[in-house]
Amino acid sequence: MTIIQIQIETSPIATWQLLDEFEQEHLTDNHLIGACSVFTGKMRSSNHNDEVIAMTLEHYPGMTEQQIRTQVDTVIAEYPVDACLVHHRVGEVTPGDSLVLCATWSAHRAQSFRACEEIFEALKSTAPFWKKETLANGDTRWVESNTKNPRP
Amino acid sequence: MTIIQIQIETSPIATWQLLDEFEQEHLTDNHLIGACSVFTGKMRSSNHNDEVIAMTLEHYPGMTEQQIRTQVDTVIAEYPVDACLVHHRVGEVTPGDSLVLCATWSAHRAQSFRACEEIFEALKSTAPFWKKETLANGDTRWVESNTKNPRP
Amino acid sequence: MTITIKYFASLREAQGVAERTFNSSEVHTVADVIARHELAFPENTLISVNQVYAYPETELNSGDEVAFFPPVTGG
Amino acid sequence: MTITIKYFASLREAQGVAERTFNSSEVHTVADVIARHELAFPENTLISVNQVYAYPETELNSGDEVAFFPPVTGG
Repeated sequence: MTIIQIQIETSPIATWQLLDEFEQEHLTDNHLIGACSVFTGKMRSSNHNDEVIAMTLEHYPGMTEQQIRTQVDTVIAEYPVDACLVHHRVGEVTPGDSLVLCATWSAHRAQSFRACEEIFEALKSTAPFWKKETLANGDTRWVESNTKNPRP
Repeated sequence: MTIIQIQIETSPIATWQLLDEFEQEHLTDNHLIGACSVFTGKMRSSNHNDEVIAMTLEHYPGMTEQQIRTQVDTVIAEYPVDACLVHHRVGEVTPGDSLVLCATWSAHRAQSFRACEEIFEALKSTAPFWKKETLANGDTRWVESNTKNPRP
Repeated sequence: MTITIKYFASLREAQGVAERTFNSSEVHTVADVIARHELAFPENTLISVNQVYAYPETELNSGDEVAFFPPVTGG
Repeated sequence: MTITIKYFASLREAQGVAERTFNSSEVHTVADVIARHELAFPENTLISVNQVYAYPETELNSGDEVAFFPPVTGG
């Protein structure tokens, strides 16, 4: 039974503390876990050669969690993991802030690595989040992408 | 200039605390970092279907650090990263203990992911560490592998 | 037939509202809902019905929640 | 010519010592050092000279540190 925690939050993501607490709470007694892979994304102060001073992350409450969960379920069916933790920030952020955390635990490294990467890529291409940047001159703009409606 | 820290230690690896401290010390002002990838390996209580109750990690002091550094340099020449942290435990360990930590920071996720994975694989196949397991019945045995002498 | 419609990000800004309700017996699919918008959606617009990705041909039932939004940019 | 020889892991156990010193004018390569061992090394033995991976044909200088060890199992 995989332990899955998915959380969307407006408060800062304390990445390393969250991971520490999650392991303490759920995994200390599981000595069959041999590997943990983590990916974190942070806000950069530069995008398309412009200085970015702030960003607003909008999402679709409800669908976001559901969509991430669907993706996690699909990925771990192929790369079984013992635990999966996904946190995503929304609201107002500034450069250096953590935006996303994806972590997976498994018996051996191949699954945890592949699962972590695939879950993150799936989140990035299908979870309903949108970024609006504020540039140094005060202008705002939506970050654009070419993600498509994922046909089942 | 990439910040590189490589450490071999006999005391427990406090993974998340180490990462927190490393970021605080070296990376808080770098707002061009958009991604961090981490891989950690822990001791499992099972190997080849036998219960393992303890393990001794031996290494070749000096060569180990040098070999890991050579591998890190080779990998980051291909996948540039801003920072790389590698910790490896040696000595006596028990199930659940962290054995190795490999983390990379970069502007975008592709480099940090690939660099982290490649550095870890290179460490695993070339760094001079050896594991000796103690089984539940008290027997000890060397863990075997087929790693080869890396021809330049 | 009552349909709740939601818009996100640039589409919300373009529509000027975050949500509206359609009451009509002539709406059967997402395409019917799209046709009732004065402002055309960009070609790359994504669609969901009841918070699951959907398509213009997706059939609707009364009470459904339909959302329109631009390509996603999370992570 | 003085060569320091180190053994690790199962090779250290097999040799019964962790380190020994060779003093000989007839040692020119790693292969010469190997030939002077009574106990044959396993076929998959790895070699380093001055803490860098090396090979039987690697030439030696006085003061070099030669190591023999089994395939590695870190990580």
